[in-house]
Amino acid sequence: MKALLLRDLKLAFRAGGGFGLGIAFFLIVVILVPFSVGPESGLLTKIAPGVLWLGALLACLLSLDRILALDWEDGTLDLVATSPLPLEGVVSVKALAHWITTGVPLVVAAPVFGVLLNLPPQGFVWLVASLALGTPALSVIGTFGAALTVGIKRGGLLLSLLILPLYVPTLIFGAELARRGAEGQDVTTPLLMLAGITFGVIALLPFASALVLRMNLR
Amino acid sequence: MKALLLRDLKLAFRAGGGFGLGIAFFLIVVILVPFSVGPESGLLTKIAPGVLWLGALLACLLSLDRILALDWEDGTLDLVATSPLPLEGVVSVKALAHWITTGVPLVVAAPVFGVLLNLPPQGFVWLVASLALGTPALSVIGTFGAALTVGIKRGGLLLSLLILPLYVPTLIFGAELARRGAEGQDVTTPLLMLAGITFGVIALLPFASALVLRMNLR
Amino acid sequence: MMPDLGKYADTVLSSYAVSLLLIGGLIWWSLRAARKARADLDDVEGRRK
Amino acid sequence: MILRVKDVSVARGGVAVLEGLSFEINPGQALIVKGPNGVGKTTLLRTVAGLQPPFKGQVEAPEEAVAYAAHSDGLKTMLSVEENLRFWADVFGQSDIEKAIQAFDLVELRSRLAGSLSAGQKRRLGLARLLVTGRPIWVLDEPTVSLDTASVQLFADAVRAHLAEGGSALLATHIDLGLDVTMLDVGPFRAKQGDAPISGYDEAFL
Amino acid sequence: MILRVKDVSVARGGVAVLEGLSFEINPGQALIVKGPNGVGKTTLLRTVAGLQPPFKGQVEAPEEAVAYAAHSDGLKTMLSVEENLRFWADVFGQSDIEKAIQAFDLVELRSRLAGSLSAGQKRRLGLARLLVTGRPIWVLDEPTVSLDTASVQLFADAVRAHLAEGGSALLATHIDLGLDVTMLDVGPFRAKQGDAPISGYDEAFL
Amino acid sequence: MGSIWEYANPVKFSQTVSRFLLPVATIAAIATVVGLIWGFFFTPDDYRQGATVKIIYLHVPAALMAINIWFMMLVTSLIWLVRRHHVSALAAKAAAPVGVVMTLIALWTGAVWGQPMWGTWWAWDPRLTSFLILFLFYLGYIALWEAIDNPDTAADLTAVLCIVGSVFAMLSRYAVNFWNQGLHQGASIMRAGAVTGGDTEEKVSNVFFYPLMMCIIGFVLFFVALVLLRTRTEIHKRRTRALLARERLA
Ligand code: HEM
Ligand SMILES: Nc1ncnc2c1ncn2[C@@H]1O[C@H](COP(=O)(O)OP(=O)(O)OP(=O)(O)O)[C@@H](O)[C@H]1O
Ligand SMILES: Nc1ncnc2c1ncn2[C@@H]1O[C@H](COP(=O)(O)OP(=O)(O)OP(=O)(O)O)[C@@H](O)[C@H]1O
Ligand SMILES: [Mg+2]
Ligand SMILES: [Mg+2]
Repeated sequence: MKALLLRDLKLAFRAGGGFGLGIAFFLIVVILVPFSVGPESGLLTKIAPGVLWLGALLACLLSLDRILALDWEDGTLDLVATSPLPLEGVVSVKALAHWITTGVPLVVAAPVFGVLLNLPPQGFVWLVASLALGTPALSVIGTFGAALTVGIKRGGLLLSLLILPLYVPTLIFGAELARRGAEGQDVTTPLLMLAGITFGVIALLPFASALVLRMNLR
Repeated sequence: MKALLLRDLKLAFRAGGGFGLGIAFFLIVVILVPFSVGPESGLLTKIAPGVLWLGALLACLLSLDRILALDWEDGTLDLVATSPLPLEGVVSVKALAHWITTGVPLVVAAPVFGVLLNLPPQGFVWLVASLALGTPALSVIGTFGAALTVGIKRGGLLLSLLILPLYVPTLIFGAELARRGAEGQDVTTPLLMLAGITFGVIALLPFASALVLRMNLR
Repeated sequence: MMPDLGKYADTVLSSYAVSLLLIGGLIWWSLRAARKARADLDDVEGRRK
Repeated sequence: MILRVKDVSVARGGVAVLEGLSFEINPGQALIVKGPNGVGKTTLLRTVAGLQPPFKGQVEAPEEAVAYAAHSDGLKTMLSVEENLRFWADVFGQSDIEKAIQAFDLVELRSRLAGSLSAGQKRRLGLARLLVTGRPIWVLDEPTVSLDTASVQLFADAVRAHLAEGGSALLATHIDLGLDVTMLDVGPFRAKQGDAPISGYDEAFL
Repeated sequence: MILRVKDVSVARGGVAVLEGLSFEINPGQALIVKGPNGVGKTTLLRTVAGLQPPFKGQVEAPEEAVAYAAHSDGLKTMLSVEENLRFWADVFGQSDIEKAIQAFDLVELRSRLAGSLSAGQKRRLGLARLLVTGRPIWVLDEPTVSLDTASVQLFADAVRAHLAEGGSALLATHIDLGLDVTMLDVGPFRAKQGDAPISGYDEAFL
Repeated sequence: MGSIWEYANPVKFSQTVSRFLLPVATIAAIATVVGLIWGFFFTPDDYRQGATVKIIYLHVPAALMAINIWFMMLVTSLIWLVRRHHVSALAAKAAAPVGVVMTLIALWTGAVWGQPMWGTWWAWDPRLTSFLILFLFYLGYIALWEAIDNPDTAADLTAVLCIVGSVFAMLSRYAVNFWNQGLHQGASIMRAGAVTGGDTEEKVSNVFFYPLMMCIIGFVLFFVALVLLRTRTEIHKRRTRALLARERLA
């Protein structure tokens, strides 16, 4: 297990930085938004929390096909499936590695990007909190999608299609949490819901992921 | 050349619909925006042209790695490079195939998505016009990026990073054209600029793409 | 016979038109697929005999 | 550690390809499967390795005893030879990778990235992986592809050593390995057309 | 249609691997390159095919005369055998694919998707591609990997027919093809370490 | 005799379908046509919504079917995963496109209706939004079926997707409700059915209710007929495939 995690992290760093690219994409989305909706700052302040969440979600999404596809192509998954490691553990470790290389940098970098979009000062804490709480759910759900589409060549776009509706609740509560935080409103409900979703999927979804992975390997 | 185009289209349809998935992703981005910035319709109307352009751009972007990577991995590119086809032609055909499978469906579907974001009625014509004029540029620029990163395993995220700054001018003028159209303002400048960019890249960029592709094959 | 739909004629008629079109399309597509599948099957089964 | 294959039929892509195969491999024994292209050797080996269920019959192998190797070796091009082996050793709970490096003459290549090896060198690394699994039953699909004569010899030595230690092996190959073991030509077991239940998952529809 | 290799050195990953090779292949002739794993056969063949420049010396081949085939055959798994061949025929401006289908015994597989073929069947399809290029000089890297004896025979026949028609061929292989042609052992041309210019692109820094 | 699992045998199922298809389709056609004609030609305009109320005869049945077809797929998926009856998996596959069409009809009629009633084609109302999400689920489900070659693997994977998707669809429903308070009508059919002559604003009065019921029955039967037909088509395709595979082993 530990070997798998370390190897995944090592590969993420070596293969041209799985680490930096997530943030880079996030940055680019954040930069493109003013270009596309116009630079008016009142408008930007209003949509800032939402855009940041959207950017984080897309950055996650784009890196999902790295989770399993490479290991599938070179036969590693076949071999891991015949190894002593339980597949439930394997998919959990994969999700964790994805979160460390994508989710964590996003959480750390988010405040900086908040500045770019005129996020009001009281919004930063909640932005970071919501991302820290929500991104693990994104990684775990994404791993499920990756396991579903692992046998499909260039399943990237299909993967996005399957995953995005699954991301909806996380996004709604996450963005709502960040927005209410920024506007100084009550945050209890979205906070609880977001936490509930995250812990729920961490506890349950790996079983579904292992199941579909096993089906795909057959 | 024709054989290459036909084969690319055939593959796009067979491999689970390269056709539909572009739109699907577009749809999903458009749906996620209200979830993240909130459902207020005045706000949505304001950002609608920008969001639609951003969605189209991302839908394009995500499918870029299909342009050359598959052909690289299975050795087709090596073999095509030793064939009588000129590489300039090959990259142009590849860009054309990408546009047909991604750009065209986006242009056709855009009005429907305009409705979802409360785009004002007079905006539809200009939205479609700007996309029809701008998406070929996105495909051609994207092909250049694909040629640049073709040797890199899972270069997807890197590709996005390299390509996005190149997409900025197209995005600015395209979104500006759509926005001015929606607000009933004068559209001459962005229209001319967008047309200029599109014809410029179509005329010149394939040479650069062929050049970097040749370098990558060496 | 035709009821007076007043100013909502477009609204109502377009709903009916598109819906019936979609349903009709679905039926047509299903029947065509059914016929084709049947023909293919008969073809193969005929060859077996 | 006995591998028993009892009256097994295997199917690929919904088509039974081999029928009624039975054999047994005891510790210290090896079996080489031969047969023309497309007869179903790969399918048989995947079934024995547990990667797909037999369409009929039983494969009896001890739990966690089989090491499978095919063309795709699960090598990461961005890791060095040593890191690749170390990873698989960890996954299989082993610690010694030196023996494997020695056995397949990888000493000089140990810190090279796997992606920069030649076809045959990659293959040697893929085979070295077998030694770090510590598994007694090897199931190998065309193990000597791309190997030169000297390397084939190294491989044959490794198999002999493995058998001598009480391991066993099931190999599919088209070339002569110079091993003195039982051969099984699967050609005669090719699934027949006709009334036999031909298909794996389509069976219910016949 | 003469292929001339004059005092060529080839480099891979910035390291010269073979040095001072010279040979000539005339129409109707074939040359088999032999040598241990990792000596540089693949690198040499890629150089001859024009996929990488020689590090030193010259490769003189007529324009658009070389057909290259390696492990990656450029086959699309989602196209049928026939569609794959038709595509390559179109690219190379040929029209007849029947000869190729016959020569490599693909008749029964013609409408199967390439992705569902066995290793050897895929290989046969990859080799059939050579016939639809209409090119006179074949440069083949380990063409018979995964092939059974009968298929190796088919391949040898195809090469003989090609030579008889005035074509020529450069092959790298580890096994005996039963072809009666010149052999070249590249082992002795292994680039020496030491004072010889070692590197391709780093040369300027020495 | 008499176990319903007998019909899980594809051949038996095909035969049974052939017997029932025509009657069911006929009744479905009659019910739908009668319901629609009744509703369109013989009901008065609503005092508030005017003639647009006639849209209800398409909108409501389609909306109900759209949700219930997904439920049916969920049930058949579970049956496939637990008991591995092929017909069950194929029925889910056959139902999905019908579900998509129903969703599209509900969305279209709703949008067209919204223009005069709410002054907008589309609003991010929770009901509307969750339908859009349902539409995405249908699309993903169908795309996954299409993308996988091995039909049994495809059945397995889509079944799991359907189950996991259902859970997330429920979550989304809740999330969307929390996120935006809507414009859309609450559910009132059931109440209206129970009370005769009640005419509080929210209720659908009897004049509209009976033809509406007729349409709903028609749509349900129409769905049954189509799914039977389409499932049989899928069975034929699989059988052809199996026979061809057998032939190929020459
Ligand atoms: C695209 C937009 C719309 C969607 C997706 C949609 C969806 C639905 C759904 C799912 C139902 C079934 C409710 C149930 O019985 O539980 C329903 C019923 C209904 N809808 Fe819509 N709707 C849309 C737009 C509209 C509009 C614009 C109106 C008119 C103002 C409308 C009027 C009604 C009415 C009157 C019912 C029957 C409610 C009842 O009494 O049960 N809908 N709609
Ligand atoms: N999806 C599929 N549909 C139909 N037939 C298939 C499919 N996949 C594989 N086959 C066939 O199954 C047979 C067995 O394939 P397998 O790979 O096991 O052969 P093999 O003995 O390993 O051959 P080789 O020596 O060429 O590697 C082949 O004839 C192949 O064409
Ligand atoms: N990026 C690289 N850096 C350093 N050395 C490399 C690199 N890539 C390849 N080499 C070395 O170059 C040599 C030549 O490789 P090549 O693939 O040409 O050998 P080959 O003769 O084809 O061997 P085989 O019979 O195993 O296929 C090998 O020793 C290989 O390890
Ligand atoms: Mg094989
Ligand atoms: Mg080589």
